[in-house]
Amino acid sequence: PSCRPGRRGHSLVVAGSTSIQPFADKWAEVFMEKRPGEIVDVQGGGSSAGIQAVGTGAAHIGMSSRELKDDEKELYQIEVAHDGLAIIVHPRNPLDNITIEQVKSIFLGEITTWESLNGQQKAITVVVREEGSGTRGAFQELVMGKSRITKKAIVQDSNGTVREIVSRDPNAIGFISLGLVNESVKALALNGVKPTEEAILKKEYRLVRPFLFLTKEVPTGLAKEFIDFVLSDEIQELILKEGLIPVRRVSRPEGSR
Amino acid sequence: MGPQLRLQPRTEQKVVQFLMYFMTSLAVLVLVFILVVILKNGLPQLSLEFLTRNPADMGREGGILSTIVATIFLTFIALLVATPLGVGTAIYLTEYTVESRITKVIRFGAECLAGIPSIIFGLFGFILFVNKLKFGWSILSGGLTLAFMVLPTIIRTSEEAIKAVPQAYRLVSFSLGSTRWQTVTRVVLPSAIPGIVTGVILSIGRSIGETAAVIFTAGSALRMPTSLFSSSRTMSVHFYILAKEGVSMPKAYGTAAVLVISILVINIATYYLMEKYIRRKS
Amino acid sequence: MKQRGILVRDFSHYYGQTRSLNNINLDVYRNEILGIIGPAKSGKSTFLACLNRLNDLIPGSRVEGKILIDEQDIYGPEVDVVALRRKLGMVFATPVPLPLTIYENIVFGVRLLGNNNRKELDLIVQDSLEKAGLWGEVKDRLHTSALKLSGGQQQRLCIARVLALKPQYIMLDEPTSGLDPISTMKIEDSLRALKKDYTIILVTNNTKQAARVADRTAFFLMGELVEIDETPVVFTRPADKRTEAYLLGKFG
Amino acid sequence: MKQRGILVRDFSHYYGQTRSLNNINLDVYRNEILGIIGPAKSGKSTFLACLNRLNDLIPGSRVEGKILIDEQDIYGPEVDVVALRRKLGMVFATPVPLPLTIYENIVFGVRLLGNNNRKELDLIVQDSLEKAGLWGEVKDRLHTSALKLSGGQQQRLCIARVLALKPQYIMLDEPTSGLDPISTMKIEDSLRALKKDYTIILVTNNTKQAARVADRTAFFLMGELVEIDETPVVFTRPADKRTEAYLLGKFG
Amino acid sequence: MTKLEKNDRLVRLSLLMIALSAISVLAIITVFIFEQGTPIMFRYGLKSFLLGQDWYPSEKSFGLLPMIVGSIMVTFGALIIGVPLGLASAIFLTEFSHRRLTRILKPIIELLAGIPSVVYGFIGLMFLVPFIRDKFGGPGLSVLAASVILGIMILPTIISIAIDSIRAVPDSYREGSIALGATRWQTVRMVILPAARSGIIAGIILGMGRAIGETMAVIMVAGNAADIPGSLLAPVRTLTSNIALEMAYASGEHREALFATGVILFVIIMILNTIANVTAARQRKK
Ligand SMILES: Nc1ncnc2c1ncn2[C@@H]1O[C@H](COP(=O)(O)OP(=O)(O)OP(=O)(O)O)[C@@H](O)[C@H]1O
Ligand SMILES: Nc1ncnc2c1ncn2[C@@H]1O[C@H](COP(=O)(O)OP(=O)(O)OP(=O)(O)O)[C@@H](O)[C@H]1O
Ligand SMILES: [Mg+2]
Ligand SMILES: [Mg+2]
Repeated sequence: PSCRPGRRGHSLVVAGSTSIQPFADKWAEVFMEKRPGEIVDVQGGGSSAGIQAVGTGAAHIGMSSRELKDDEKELYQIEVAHDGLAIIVHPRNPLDNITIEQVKSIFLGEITTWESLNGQQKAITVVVREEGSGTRGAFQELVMGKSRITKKAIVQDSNGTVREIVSRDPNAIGFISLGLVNESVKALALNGVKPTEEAILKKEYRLVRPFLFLTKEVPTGLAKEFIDFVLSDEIQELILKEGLIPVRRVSRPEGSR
Repeated sequence: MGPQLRLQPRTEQKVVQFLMYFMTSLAVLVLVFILVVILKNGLPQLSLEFLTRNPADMGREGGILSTIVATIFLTFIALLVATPLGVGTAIYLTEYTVESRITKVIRFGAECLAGIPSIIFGLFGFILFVNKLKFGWSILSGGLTLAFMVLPTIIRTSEEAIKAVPQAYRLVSFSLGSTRWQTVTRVVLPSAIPGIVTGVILSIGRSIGETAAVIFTAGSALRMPTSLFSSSRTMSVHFYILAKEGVSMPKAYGTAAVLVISILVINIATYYLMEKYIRRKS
Repeated sequence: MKQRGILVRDFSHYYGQTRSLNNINLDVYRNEILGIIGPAKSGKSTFLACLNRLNDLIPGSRVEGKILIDEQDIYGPEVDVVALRRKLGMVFATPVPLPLTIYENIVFGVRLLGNNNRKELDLIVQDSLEKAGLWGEVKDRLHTSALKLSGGQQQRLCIARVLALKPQYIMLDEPTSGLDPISTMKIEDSLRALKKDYTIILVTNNTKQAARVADRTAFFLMGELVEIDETPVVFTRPADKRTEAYLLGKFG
Repeated sequence: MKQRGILVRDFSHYYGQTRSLNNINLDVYRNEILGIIGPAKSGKSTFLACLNRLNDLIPGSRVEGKILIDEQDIYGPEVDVVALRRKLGMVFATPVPLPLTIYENIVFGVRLLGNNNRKELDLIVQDSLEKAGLWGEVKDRLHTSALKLSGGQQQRLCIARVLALKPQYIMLDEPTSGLDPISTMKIEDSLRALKKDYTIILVTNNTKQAARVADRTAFFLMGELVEIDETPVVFTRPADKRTEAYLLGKFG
Repeated sequence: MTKLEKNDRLVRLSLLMIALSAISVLAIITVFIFEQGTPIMFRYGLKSFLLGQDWYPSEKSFGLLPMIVGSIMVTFGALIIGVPLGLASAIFLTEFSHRRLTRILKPIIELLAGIPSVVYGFIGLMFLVPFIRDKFGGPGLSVLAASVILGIMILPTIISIAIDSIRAVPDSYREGSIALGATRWQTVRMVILPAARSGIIAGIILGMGRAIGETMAVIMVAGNAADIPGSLLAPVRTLTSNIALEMAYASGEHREALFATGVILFVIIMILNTIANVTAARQRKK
């Protein structure tokens, strides 16, 4: 999927963050099923590209997975979901809390054993997502900044696989979307804050980024309908199922991943 | 080994024989182990429901019907395209030409194609079918990619089957006044059919088991395919995702068992055919 | 003098670089049995393959000189090779029934022409099998596999299959090698009977067989035609030392 | 009467269900050449394979009865098969040089025993090649591939290779089929010369060859030993009709 | 020329067209992979691709050396495990085993060639990786795990090709050698193996190709760290896993770099194929 100029007319062009794109694709698909005749055209390009596209009118809705900078703030922003990151370890790992600096050192490859963290003289198995994935992008942005994740890290191409590996290796540490944490792994508290929905909504847990929809004006017409649709119970529930944190509380279904 | 250390030939023979026996057993045991693990854990998961219901909740619940359907569609398209091409090529190489630069090039092409890793086929199918021809991630893209992948298998087995037809049959047929095409259709192909079928069946097995090439061309959407252009998840891809992401081990084993059993049935059928028609002849 | 059916003139044959027939000159008369004898690899089979152009099938096969059959240059540009092969029926050393029924083996060549008239085919089958002396033995199992026949029966089936084509010439390549005495006799008898309707070329590695059935005998050695003459002459007063040595079993 | 080297008693051989040798009884005397003649598939090669137990290699091969060689029951439990095969050197119908040099072909069997003494090997090579009548032709290219020799030379190489083993018996299976007259003669000459040191069994499809070189001749037909006697007797006054028919070329 | 012969010409021509399909498929694949993969290689310089050690596509750093080394390491490891086992099995099954045993074992081995690679990977993940982690330390996902799994996966390839080439040695050699008093093993060692050598080598090279090209099983057990492994127990990433791992989200130059990985893989495989073809042809000529 490449970046084509937005088509006018009946189709609604949504463009921006590649992290949101796969989800937005899904939402658009469901939307178009419900509203035959309407076309929602979702494109990637990255958050900055999305912000720019709304500014120039190339897209009706922009998608950003980062907070807007000051000079971008004249756009209307709608939070549609949160993407939280949990730092996970094996359930038997005695460690419960970690600081963001420690996380950074571990993923930089500076701390290589558990000794300073939980007293065990075991080598740390660092597990990360692959280059290009939104989860890794978020982690890079929120934790690592400009520093590189260590080359020695084990790389897996899905959150499920990262969780699976951490759940099997007592010495492993990794990060996954918060929504995917289950009893097979332990999510660490960060600087003393447990990664709960509450903490996130209260902005106490720091490894979280918003999924924003942006418009130039107050949304109207098809754009408004689509945004409302995304904020509806149906889609917010879907959001939860897909590992994101909905902006509106809906009852959490059993066995969600 | 110096001459002093030399073993008696008969002792040496005994030692070597034992070593070989040991290593062969090891090889066979490892392979059998895999089979046993899959079947032992997978068979209890199998039920009519498992085979006739669609996966639910990312595969955690329900069965694998849609992945079976997708696998069948994909394989069918692959064979529909590859069989005529492969058999035609084999007929050309064996019956319609003498060894020449062209045959060498064609054969080299087939051999190389056979050696190309499936991931490369995946990349190629992704660029050509998914992107350039705009078939998207779909049954069609996946099927065509697989067709290219199994083409060399079909060429090679058909060629072997055709070559195994005794030359005397051809001489007799020609001496009774048939043209080449008559010889091919009335004498050679009927005798070679079991071998050709063998190649086709082997290709079915390969198509069913393929993951890397399929995941990039047919996608991994977990839903029942509705048209040639639906993105769909085959059994292998489904198993890969279930197993790797630890979605559900029981379902993973169940899927693996279906996968392995179908491939075993297919290979046993092939073996039986070869035993019955080809090896018996020679 | 008898009419000539086949004229071979200055004829050579090559498999790639190696020459397998060297400057052969001989005639075949109509309604005779021409015996061809010679040790292994002397070019006997190659010679037959040149007559019905079966050697076309072998890569690298090449000819020089001329062969005229019924006044037609068979290596000429306008030759209908398929028709030529029908005219010169060929029976191979090892009997090769096609993997079909007895009946289908015999009508194989007829069907190729598009004749599928059941009545006609039935007639052809019976007629050919009778001429090959096999009718009595197989008439009740025409529709069973030909592969189940004994070696001798298979060879007679092959002869019948050739007769079904209504050829003018019949070429047999060591047709009785490996057969038992009785089968051998039956086939030799058939050949003598067929002589009045066909011209027969019989390649044999059994010199005594040539002596028994051939009108004239040709002796091939290492791709050369050493001599050809009336059979009694070749066997009692051979013109060439090598013929004599071969007939005495000095080699071969 | 001459000493007996090999005694075959009530011996039968089967390939799976089919019997290929049926109740054979014969003796081989020391230092004689025993000729074995018979049409194709009559069991001649099988008989030789039974003598040196090469038939062990064929799945489904089975024997009944006894063969004693130098008073040892070769199918007995204590037999050293490898030693047996060294004692009975075997030359095959198609010459099969191993894909090695001439020299290495000849010393192949010697090296197997662990003898790698260069001087001894050189002597053995020269001696064997001389006995096989090949020394003169190849002495300058002992270290070139044996596959480049002509057919006749290859066959003599195979004989030399067997001689290098210092066997007591030499068995030859149609050693001159497909060879030219000269090579045939050379090999027949060698055989006559070798007789004084070895006991020779010569299977041949050329009856005249048996007549020329064999002291006694055995006639095999369809797995049976039809008759065995002094060569002149078999050829002039055969005891059995079938022998006579075969010698007259009635079949085969 | 008769009508039938004219038809035959037509048939020949159409069959030739079809026969060219195989070669044209190869050509199309080559063109597309190169078209997608080579521009970026030249933009950043071949050297930085082949010898660069850092793979951080988001920072425009595309060093493939760790993957190249990784592919070589696991392939070599696979050969160390697969070749002795495979050859021994092939020799045993053709020359030593009882015929009835061969008739049971050979089909089993052939059947297992059909088991999908994901299943091998899964078994590796479930049994081999924990075993290595517990017994030898490290994450378990490692060069060792990948080598063992690949070694097992190439067994059927090596065994069947070796069996074919051993069977292709004329029986007359076998008889000749045995008749000269050689034991079975002497015959194998001195006559059969030398005669079958090129075929066996071709089989090994094909097995090598299979190991280098294998993707899914390797992804599952290798750990995929884009770093040159310091030990057998360290995780490793191969060329194939590099592609499969990152293809899903890659765009722009990142995707081009993955195609460049494909180009390198393709070139390696073609070289191996050619060598295998040439050696196999040599055997056939004999
Ligand atoms: N297909 C072939 N390719 C190359 N050379 C061949 C081929 N067929 C026969 N030859 C060679 O041509 C020569 C004549 O062989 P041909 O088969 O005609 O002899 P023959 O007299 O029929 O022998 P036989 O009694 O063994 O049947 C031989 O040297 C043989 O090796
Ligand atoms: N390996 C085998 N397996 C099964 N049957 C065999 C085998 N070898 C030979 N036979 C059969 O055993 C019988 C005797 O064959 P053998 O080769 O001993 O005959 P021969 O007299 O040497 O014939 P030729 O003159 O053709 O060499 C034949 O009926 C043959 O078909
Ligand atoms: Mg011939
Ligand atoms: Mg024989």
